[in-house]
Amino acid sequence: MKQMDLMGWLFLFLGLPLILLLTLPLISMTTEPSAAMLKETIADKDVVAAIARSISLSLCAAGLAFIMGTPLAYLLARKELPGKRLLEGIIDLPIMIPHPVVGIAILSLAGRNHPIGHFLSDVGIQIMGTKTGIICVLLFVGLPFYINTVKSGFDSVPVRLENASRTLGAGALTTFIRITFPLTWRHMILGIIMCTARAISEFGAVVIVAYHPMTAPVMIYERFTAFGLKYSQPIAVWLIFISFVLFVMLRMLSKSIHPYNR
Amino acid sequence: MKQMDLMGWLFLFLGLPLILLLTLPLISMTTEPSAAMLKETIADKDVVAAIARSISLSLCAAGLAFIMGTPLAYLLARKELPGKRLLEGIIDLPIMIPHPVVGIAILSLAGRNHPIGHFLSDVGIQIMGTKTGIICVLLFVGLPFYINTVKSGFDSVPVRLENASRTLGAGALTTFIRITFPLTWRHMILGIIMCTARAISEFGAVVIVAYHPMTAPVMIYERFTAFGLKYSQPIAVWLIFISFVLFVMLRMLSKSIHPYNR
Amino acid sequence: MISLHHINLHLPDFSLTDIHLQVHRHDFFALIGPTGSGKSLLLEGIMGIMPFTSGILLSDGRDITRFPVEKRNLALVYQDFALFPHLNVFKNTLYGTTFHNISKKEAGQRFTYLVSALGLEKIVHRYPHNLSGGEKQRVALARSLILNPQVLLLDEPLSALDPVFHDEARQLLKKVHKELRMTIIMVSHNFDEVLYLANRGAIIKGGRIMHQGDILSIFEKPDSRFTANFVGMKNIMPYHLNGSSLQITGTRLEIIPHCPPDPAHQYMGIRPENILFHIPGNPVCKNHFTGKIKDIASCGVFLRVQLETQGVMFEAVWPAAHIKQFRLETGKTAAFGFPSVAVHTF
Amino acid sequence: MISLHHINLHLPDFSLTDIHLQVHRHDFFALIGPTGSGKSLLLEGIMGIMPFTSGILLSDGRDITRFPVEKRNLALVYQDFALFPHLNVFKNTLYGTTFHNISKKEAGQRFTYLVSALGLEKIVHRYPHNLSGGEKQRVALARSLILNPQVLLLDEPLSALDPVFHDEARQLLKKVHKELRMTIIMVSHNFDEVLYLANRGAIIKGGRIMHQGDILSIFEKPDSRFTANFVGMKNIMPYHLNGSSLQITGTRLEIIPHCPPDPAHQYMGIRPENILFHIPGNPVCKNHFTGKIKDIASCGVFLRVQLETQGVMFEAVWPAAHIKQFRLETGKTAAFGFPSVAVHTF
Repeated sequence: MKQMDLMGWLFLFLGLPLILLLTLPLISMTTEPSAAMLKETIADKDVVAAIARSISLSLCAAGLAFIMGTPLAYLLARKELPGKRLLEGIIDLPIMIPHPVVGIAILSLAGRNHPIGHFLSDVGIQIMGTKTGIICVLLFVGLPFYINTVKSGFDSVPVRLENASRTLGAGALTTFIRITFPLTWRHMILGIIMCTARAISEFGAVVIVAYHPMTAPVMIYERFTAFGLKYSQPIAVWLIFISFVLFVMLRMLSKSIHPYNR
Repeated sequence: MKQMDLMGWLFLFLGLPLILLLTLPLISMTTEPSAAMLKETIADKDVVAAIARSISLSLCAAGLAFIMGTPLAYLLARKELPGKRLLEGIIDLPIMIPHPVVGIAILSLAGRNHPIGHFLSDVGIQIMGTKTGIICVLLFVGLPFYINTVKSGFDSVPVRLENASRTLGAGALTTFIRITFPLTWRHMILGIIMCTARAISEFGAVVIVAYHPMTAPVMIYERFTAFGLKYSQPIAVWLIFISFVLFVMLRMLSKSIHPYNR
Repeated sequence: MISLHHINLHLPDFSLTDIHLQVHRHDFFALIGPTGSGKSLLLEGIMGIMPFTSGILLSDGRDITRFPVEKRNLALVYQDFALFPHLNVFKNTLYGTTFHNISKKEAGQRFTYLVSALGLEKIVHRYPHNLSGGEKQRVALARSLILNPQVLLLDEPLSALDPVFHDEARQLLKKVHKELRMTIIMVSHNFDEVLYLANRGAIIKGGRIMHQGDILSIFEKPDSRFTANFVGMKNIMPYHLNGSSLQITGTRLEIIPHCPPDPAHQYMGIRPENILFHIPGNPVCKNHFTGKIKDIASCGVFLRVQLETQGVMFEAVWPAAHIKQFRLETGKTAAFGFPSVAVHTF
Repeated sequence: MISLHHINLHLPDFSLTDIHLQVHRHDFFALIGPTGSGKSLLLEGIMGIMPFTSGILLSDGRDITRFPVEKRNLALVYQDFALFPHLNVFKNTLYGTTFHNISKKEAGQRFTYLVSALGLEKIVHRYPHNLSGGEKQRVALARSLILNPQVLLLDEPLSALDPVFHDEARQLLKKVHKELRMTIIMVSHNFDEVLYLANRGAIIKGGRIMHQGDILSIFEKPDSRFTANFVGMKNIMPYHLNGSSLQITGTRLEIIPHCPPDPAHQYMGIRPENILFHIPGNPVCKNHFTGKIKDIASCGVFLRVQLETQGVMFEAVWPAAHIKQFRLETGKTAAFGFPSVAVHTF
């Protein structure tokens, strides 16, 4: 790390418009609604329900990412797999796919004339317009964030530590549980935060799969089109505020007492 | 890297549902439209215009990210800055903010009753319903992808190389141009790809700022709500296909002959 | 104890080829070679971390070639010690005991013994990031030794330590070997270290064993130019036989060997410390010359002297005392010689 | 040539404190100290990469304390050589010439000279990733030397090289110093290396200069326990004066020094190679003892012998030949001694 020099200040000046682009809109949005309007908005049962739904469904998706994505991330970090490059590409796909297309793709699968859709509907699983559908969409868009974060966590644990555990008599699974997991669970919390944040922010894919039950972003869009900017701002502010509190809490949890530095 | 063992196969089995979730919908979406429908769609001038608009505006945003974001990424990678942590947080913000909220925030700034909006409209810059507005939105959502990719590129160049260049008589800016840039331009190409991809996929923020001029994701959404799944699929397939070709071309460019390994 | 027969290990960019090794009980066996020679890979192969492609690995006569790592009852101490950062010294040391048939009581006894034997009393509750290099090494040893492994494998045990701690660490390893009567296989690229610690060893180069046997015999009778160079032999020159003496190729200088060389040999070498300064009045060596001093360079208490005679350069290491006493300096002439037993051919 | 006056450099977790140094023209000056002593930081300070907090840095009498790095006309060769990976050897070597007033012709001449002097002919078109450690070092030297810097700064020049190349690299540095008549400041933690290369030096510890002067005088007359340890002195023991002899504290053993010690001194030390095996028939040293051999350990051609007499342990380094000839082994007694000039106090 070096002190700022002349070039440093020049570079900062060049980047300044971007910093303003990122900060000014958010500042102006959060400062425009009056306290009364914010209070009135949070008293609206529909708003509270939509925000609660957004957060709970996003956490569900992150939970599924944790359960099924952790082993996948471990495989990608550690093992030789045929077609591993392809698998990594597949996991990064959701970042590259336009959001409405994600929704359309998931609906394509769920149609009654599609064999899988047929099967799903036979066992009573509905995608269109249901919480199940929303969770599918949120998992789809959030997964790369979870897996990439956790994979980099596994990458940061030297393989030598796992080998050392093996040489001391522990099996592969025991080694994962007693050595790898304790050294990476903080990355998993971070991955859950990233995945949840991405899921809460999703709109384009959700609105295709389920306009109702309404998530917070859909409600913000609806209020905007129906009543204009002024009536959508307070919900946006509340959604951001509540998500922010949630993430800070999760972060605190992961920074709780631990006796070693890494 | 290790061979697959029993645990490896167990972990793969656990992660299988996720791989299916990511691949099956895309496969079914891309295989459902008939060749005739795909041909008919690409003959539609509106569709071609929307896809061209999406790609060109996204590349514009990525170009701005390159010009203004590169110096910022260098600062973050190399220099001591007061409030650097805060700045890093600000740059990651767009990932965490719900997409319609991004649109609403940018419109909050552009309103005629806001001093900045007033100033912008005085100098003839319109945000609402214009290409300028769309570029702002796309830059907002794409920027973190560009900056984080390029920052990790700068991180991978040892500071010692820059110091060595200085000891040999080159100034700070010359060193950046002759040493740092040649060693990181591949990261910049990758950053541009990431930023463009994120911008092309944006829908929620764009639809708030500008329903018209229509970008491809907005058109897909419009066709879906107006005519149903079947009529939105072909545009989705074309958008993905064309973006894919674009990214492959950019990648090839960055992998063109270079005489050293890194 | 440990024996390897026809061992091969193929990786995309490196191979171990047809390795045979015999490590006896209570050996301190050194695998010696330059960086990239495959010596650490061989260690990982014996441990089971990198499975051998073919060949047989016997431990006490039992074929363990296909045993998983954790069933081999061998212990490997990594170069960087690989302590678990989230466990303190106490938990690191006891980690392996839960996976073996060791009773709580037995584990406790062994722990108490090792803590005092390795001097860990004061650091039992510390975490690895608060330990010095030497302390880490002792914890890593304790963690392995508590399991009573049949063989202890050490990967470059000194190279991660600050040079200041080398002496101490060497003595510790010697103590572990002697007092616990361990069988040890050590990887090293430093021949001094090996001379101090090991009794037997093998020279490895490019994934092949070049030479194997007693350390002293490797040191004194290297059998190839590579080994000769590696163990610090100098004055390596090609020769051809001229009657019973060795004539240095391209010159007229003749050297008298102790006994007729193997006809297959082509090179001779002499350790620089065996080239003696001829102190006036002392009896003369069989090979004696008068040469011009071309360079004198300090390397600690000793000086490295380059001597030229009849177009051949000899390198000798002489005590600084001689240089002072006899006022030797560059450009002067000096009489020197070496006994015929000091002449090695290969 | 280069002089530092009252130099301080404060970092959040380390400081250089009140450094004074004098490097003369054509010196090969060594900054010597253990890891973390601040010696590399001092080098970066002189180069201007880490600006000094206070103090004055003079180069040829000119105050360059506030000059930017690129205007100092010094050259720094990093430990890992820091070659530019995207430029071949040719372009790496010529990189600096465009930023100095060097004509194309002049640059070409210097390049041709350096290529032949440093033996780069065969690698001119290669890229750094295809070079061996020794080749990288030579390119890094050429890249700096082509600019005719006033002083060449070397950061641990041998530590990144395979030990096999150490000899070669040492000779190269010696050659650069002699033939190009360079002034060199080298950072090192290895005293043997310093003895071979440098003529003057300073011992640095915890960001402070402990001792400064001729390398031989530092080697022979260390002035603190730290320096003594660092230059390989052993047998360091506290004493108190008893008449004209030194009585080792806690024992009755008395040692006769060459001249009365400084009253402020508290410790004595003797190099292990100065403790001589008493060969029967030879004249006896002023200090002579009979002791029990407690341990004999090989360290190359020499053996490290621990001798106990009157409760004091002495460490001596004796040639293997003595051990063989006189059949010395652990448990036997041996007569030994050391001249009074070998006794140093500090």
